[in-house]
Amino acid sequence: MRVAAWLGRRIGLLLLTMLAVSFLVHLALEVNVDAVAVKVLGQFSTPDQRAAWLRENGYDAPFLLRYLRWLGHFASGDWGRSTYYQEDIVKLILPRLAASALLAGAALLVMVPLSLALGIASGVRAGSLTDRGVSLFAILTTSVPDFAMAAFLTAIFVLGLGWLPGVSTMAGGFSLRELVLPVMVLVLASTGYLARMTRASMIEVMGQPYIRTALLKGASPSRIVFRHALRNALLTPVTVIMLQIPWILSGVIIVEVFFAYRGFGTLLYQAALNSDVYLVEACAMISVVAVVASQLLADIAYAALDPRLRGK
Amino acid sequence: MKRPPALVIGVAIVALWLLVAVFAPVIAPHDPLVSFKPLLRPGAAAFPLGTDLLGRDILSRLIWGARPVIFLSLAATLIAYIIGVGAGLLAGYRRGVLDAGFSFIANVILSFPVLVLYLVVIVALGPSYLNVVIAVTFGSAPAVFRIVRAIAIDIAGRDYIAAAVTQGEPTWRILLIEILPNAAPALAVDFCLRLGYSAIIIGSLGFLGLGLPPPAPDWGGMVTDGRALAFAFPHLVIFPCIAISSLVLALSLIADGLREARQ
Amino acid sequence: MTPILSIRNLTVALPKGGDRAFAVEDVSLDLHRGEILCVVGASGSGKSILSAAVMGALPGRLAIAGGEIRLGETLLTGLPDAALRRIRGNRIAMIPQEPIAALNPAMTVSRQIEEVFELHSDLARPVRRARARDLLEAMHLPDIDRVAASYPHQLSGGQCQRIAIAMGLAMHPDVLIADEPTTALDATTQAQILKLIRELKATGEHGVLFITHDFGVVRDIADRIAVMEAGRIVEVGEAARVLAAPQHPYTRALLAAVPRLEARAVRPAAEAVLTAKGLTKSYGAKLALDGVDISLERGTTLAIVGESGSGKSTLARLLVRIAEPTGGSIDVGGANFLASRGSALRRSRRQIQMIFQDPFGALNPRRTAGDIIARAATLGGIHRAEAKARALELLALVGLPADAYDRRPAAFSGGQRQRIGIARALAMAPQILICDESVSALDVLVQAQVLELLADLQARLGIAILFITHDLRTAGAIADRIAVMQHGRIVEQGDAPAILSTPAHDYTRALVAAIPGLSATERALGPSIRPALPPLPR
Amino acid sequence: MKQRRHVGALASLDGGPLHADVAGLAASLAAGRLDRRSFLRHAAWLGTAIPLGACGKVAPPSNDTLRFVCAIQQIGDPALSAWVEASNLFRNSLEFLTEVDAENIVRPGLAESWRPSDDLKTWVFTLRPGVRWSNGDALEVADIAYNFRRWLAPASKSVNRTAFAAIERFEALDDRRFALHLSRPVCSLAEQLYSATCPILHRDFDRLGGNWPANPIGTGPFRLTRFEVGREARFERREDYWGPAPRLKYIDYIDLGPDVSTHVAALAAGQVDVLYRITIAELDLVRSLPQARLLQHKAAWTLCIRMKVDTKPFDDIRVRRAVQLAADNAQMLQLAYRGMGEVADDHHVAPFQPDFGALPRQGRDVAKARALLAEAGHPDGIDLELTLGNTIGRWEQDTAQILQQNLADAGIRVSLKVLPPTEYWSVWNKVPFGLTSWAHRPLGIMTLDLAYRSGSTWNESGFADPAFDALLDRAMAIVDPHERAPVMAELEARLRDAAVMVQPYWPEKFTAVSPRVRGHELHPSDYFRMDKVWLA
Repeated sequence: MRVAAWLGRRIGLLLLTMLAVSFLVHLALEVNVDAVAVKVLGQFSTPDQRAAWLRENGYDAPFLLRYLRWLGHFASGDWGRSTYYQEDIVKLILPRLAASALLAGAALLVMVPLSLALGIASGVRAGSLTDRGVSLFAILTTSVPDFAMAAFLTAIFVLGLGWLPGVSTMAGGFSLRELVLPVMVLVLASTGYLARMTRASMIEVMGQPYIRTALLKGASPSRIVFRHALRNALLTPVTVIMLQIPWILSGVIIVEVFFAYRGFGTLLYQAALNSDVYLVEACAMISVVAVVASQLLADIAYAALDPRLRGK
Repeated sequence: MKRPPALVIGVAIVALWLLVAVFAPVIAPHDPLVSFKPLLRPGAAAFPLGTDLLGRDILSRLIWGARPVIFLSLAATLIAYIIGVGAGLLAGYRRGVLDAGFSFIANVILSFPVLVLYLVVIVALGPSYLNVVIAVTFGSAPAVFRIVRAIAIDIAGRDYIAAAVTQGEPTWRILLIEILPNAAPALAVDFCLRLGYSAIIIGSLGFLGLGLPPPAPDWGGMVTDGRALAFAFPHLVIFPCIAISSLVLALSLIADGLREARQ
Repeated sequence: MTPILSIRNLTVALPKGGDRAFAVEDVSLDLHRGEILCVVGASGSGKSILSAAVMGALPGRLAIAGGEIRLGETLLTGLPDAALRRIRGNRIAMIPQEPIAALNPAMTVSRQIEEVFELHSDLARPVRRARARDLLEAMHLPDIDRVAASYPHQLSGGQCQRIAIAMGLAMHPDVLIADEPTTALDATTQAQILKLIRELKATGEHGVLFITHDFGVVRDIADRIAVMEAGRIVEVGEAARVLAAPQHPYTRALLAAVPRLEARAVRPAAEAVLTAKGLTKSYGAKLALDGVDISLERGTTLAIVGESGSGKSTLARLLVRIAEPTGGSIDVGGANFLASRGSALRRSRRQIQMIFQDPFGALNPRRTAGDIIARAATLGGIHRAEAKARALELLALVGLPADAYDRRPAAFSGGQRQRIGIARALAMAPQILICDESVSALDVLVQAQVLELLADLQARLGIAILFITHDLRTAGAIADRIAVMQHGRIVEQGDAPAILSTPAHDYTRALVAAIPGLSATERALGPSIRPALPPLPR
Repeated sequence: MKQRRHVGALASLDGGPLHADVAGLAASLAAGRLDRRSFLRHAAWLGTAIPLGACGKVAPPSNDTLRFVCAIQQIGDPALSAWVEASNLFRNSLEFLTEVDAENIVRPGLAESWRPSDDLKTWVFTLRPGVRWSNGDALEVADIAYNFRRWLAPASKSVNRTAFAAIERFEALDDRRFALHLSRPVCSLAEQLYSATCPILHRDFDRLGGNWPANPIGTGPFRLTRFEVGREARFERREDYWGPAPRLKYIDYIDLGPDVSTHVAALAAGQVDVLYRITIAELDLVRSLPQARLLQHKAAWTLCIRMKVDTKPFDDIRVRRAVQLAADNAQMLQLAYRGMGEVADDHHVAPFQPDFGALPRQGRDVAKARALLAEAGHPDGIDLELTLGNTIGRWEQDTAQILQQNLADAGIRVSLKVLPPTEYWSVWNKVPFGLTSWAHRPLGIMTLDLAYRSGSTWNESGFADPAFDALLDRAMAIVDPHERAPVMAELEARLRDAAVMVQPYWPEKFTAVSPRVRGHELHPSDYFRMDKVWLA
């Protein structure tokens, strides 16, 4: 019951956030009615054309009413039509989302074990050579912007060594080889940060009295790390991984644009470039859902891992 | 206080870039907007880092390019800090409805993936210097708010704050004199990281073609401009990449050094 | 009889740059089966390092620089880690200081006990579980099945300490090392744990190395006493002898600092400067304070005594208006304190000041001592130009040198910081001082000094003191009147001598009985327990 | 002697006598005033059959799929199409009355022959027999009539309305023949019928919704089976095609976004076979890649940095002249296009176009530009905003940046407004100061007619000059390019003196294909016929 109430409250908050987000996005993109018309009709369209277009599309109604109307449509699954792609947005977005989920999922699949392993290895022995190495790796990789990383890797692996394909359009269906570079960029961009988080968490946990208790019980170092420290040390990274999702999503946009990967990121980018207002709105809403849902998942994961929070 | 080497190196690099940015007109050997001879490789005496496709001196463009990157990220970060620190201190100390309201707004903004937020802001406002600053500020302020709020909540529970209350200290003094200085070390770390992060974002916007309009020498834009030629003329991409990475790296080093020095 | 544990000339080096070269220097001790050896000393005297050395688990940067430790026939010093691991938790076990923190939050307590068998025996899993359950039973824990399946956070500190002891006893160790095992516990719980340890000793199976700073506890359980100062043993001997006729001046000072359980002469009643009526505070559904009435008279001391969670700190915070009560009234100097706002409130606040428990958290680390005190003086109505002079005066009053003015809190010891806190409070020239556990975080010797300072100030300035403490002995030493709190209510209040000698309420009686070292006679306290440990798994 | 023999061997497409003007052309050829290629091109205009060159080895039809990187734009009504890229898609399914090969020689398309009258004002076309639409209908004169009707209707938004403004009447002669009656002579009519906007649509096109990708009926060798704007399009071989079977089974058009370096990377990785075009920026990269073959040719395509003559401040010719005089065309070519092309002279006719009329070059004169500006009331210089969209590559932006430097010398401060490519095309003929890329046209006169005739749909500068229009009409009636040249020179001079644009240079054109690709000929207009392409 308590869990249900907690979950209910969280989901309520999620919906409220979504509502606020939709209002903000709508406000940002559509409060200036004339600008909407200009974006759709081109900035050198005549005032008459704009007025006619606005009338036809119900823009003579007050902002709040338009917002509610849009919200109603959105909630009922009618997300409008993309002005750029000339297609129903729902139909347009779903395969793109799947493609991006694949990319982000693959990146997480590599990134999570790698960063946890690095973080643990360096956190167990703070100050060791491994630790310094990992720290250096982390600080270097997190300092290189995604696009620069992508450029470097392309130069090396595509143009230099010729090992990997330089674009990831998946034109001929799914291709693992095409996934390698985008995933590599995402992994390199985030692993360092996650590893550092894991390391900090590990160091903190290794200083806890119960680790000493385990030591004094006669437990071996490996047992101390894996049985006693790990689960407690994972609390922070797991949350951080979930909270990394918005960050990864941002990286996904850059990487998708760079490698022409046909995912959600390029869709949003094209929509933004071409002022496809409805599509931008839909994409923004979806990315916010992804973020908020990941936060919810983070909470759930945290509760699942930490018995202290269970049943409270 | 012992100075960690990371801090020293970081400060040195950042100071160097700051000097470069401030004294760009004096240092830059050429006008960054004037074409000379195209695609010279690095090494020529007049153009030590070579020239770009349009024959502009890369060194001068890097030097001038330090300005927008540093000043825009600095401006954006500072404004974000003013907003975030003010709201965070108040919310964390006062709690209650104010806190709930601020926190909700921060949550809403933070539920946008950063780049999505910037795209929406830039789409709504169009790309320009000012709008880049607005976009980055808009994204950073809630994050700063969250950090400051957490610190303020923590410090507000300390006994010395209770002592100040029992002495009848006015709220603004409690916020600015009792709480803020204690949050400063953590904020200094975050400030450096955020500054670097803003630089990355400004570069990324440039990469996406949403940054500064040409022909402004902007590091991200230089990378994009040179990308197609990078295979034959790697210097077009490598130098701006090194510039932005070194700046961000230096800021991370400072953050790291500060963190280390604090422990 | 050969000792079960023998320490010879043990020296543990500190890393360079410390305040001394050795954490433990040339220490020699013997421990026999069926004996409790108390190692007593102030914090930083090296007693915890000593116990860590015995366990072969010194913190990373420390190393044994000389001497040897022998467990029966086994030479522990120089033993490889794998061999030490077979001894730790098996032949030597540790009872930790903070029981809740010492248990893994992500494991059920049963699993944590079973792990000892897993490490040191070949018992099958169901057997291990049964053994763990037996151990819990032997520790007289209620509702064994629930407890066994619980996570540490679901249990109380006392329960966790019993579990930690059960874990230590699982393999019937030769030596039990108890490192301040009761410091973090309430008085009544402490009494129960001490009793348990005494009974363990009585089995004659184990030798107990008991580390503490509290002579009350020592008096209760020690067979022999070793006094440590700055890494050295300054005195060792039979408990009775050391307690009755301490040889070393340091031992004598320590003993003298323990407040005797006797009330001071009660000062005559005066007019009330602080009156609270029906004070109530609730946090949501939880009632932290439930209709508390108190009255504090000019120039006198009222002690509020209670265990953690009794609501005494909440009371303190309400009285100085750091928190607002849900109901009730507070009168300060005849004015309704709760009703005042703005500048009136600021004026009223000057009359009632607080001294906090934690000397480390009560001073803003970024400001100098002088700045802190001078600012308080300014707020107290003194002109800014004279504030510095006043601050220097106050520093002298609390016994700090003038050069303390420009130093930040980090440069001071706990006792000195507490003095700065007192000076800060006095800078506002209050009529009332609220002391919330103001000495409990200090070492015994320092505790005595600070209490003395407070009494002295009271005598000179005529301040009324509300003294909040968990320690009846301290209350007795300082208070004219005592109020006993439990579950957010005052269960009994009256003149200090009466409360201490003839407690009327059951809870007060239990508190009095739980005072360690009160007498050697057994007190009727819970069921008599005789640990019936499960057999050795060999 | 040799030439004469050739002329003697020529025949007309319909088997009738050669057009009267062919003799005149032959005389010019004999006199050396005309080269052989020019002669053949012009003879072809007049309905002369030109023998095909020797054909190389031709592969049999296979099941191969060719992957072609190309922007996939909205098509809708092909007659309205402004994009050559889009036309390259529908050219696989839709055919034209005539075809112009890579040598710029007009050849029969859906019309197997045509015969202009001696005054070039009446043209009779004969349709090829046995052509069937992909829906099974036979190609009829009614189809052609339908197309001309919709092109020329008063409400037509098609650029064809301007291009064929001379056509007064369409006349169906019998079930295979029709005649076009012109108000004035147009010698290049047959060649113009291969413009990107002239595909022959099925007579029911409008009745079926007027959206070609939704109902992709065509007579061509391939059938559209998938079409997603901004993503991909697929064409499949029509086994019932009337002509020689195409070698490829499928052609996949893939939109990889505007970034050409991404395209090159895809080619390098073997993910695609043909790139639509590469820009100057990728040249070195492609040369270094073993997985890529560079194709290179000269074409009359260019950038026009044009000013709208009816918008402030460009309504003042002194401002426009100042801009033109301050521009350094040679430097723009040198820096923005790395010298790979020819300097142009601000009149949009290339020296290598056959009808070029030689004109003394106009030099750069910054002092004069300044003086003109001051005279126009801008003694302290002037601030302008140049809008561009990088529609064919970032070198548009690069060129604009050099122009920006050039103009700064004369006190003209230009700020650049870079729009996304698609967004630029929605404003290209509206912005006061814009940089537009213009595709190749075989003849200079075609470009002038399209872009600078008063009121023409594509007249982005708003230039209007009746005298210019009259000269255009005159030039179009002259078949012999040698005789046309002086008129052209006059046109060019008028246009340049009106200072409607800076037209800096004629860039060379590049693309890259996989070494496996055979038979892919670069067409100067970028009009690709894919049915002769195969993979080795």
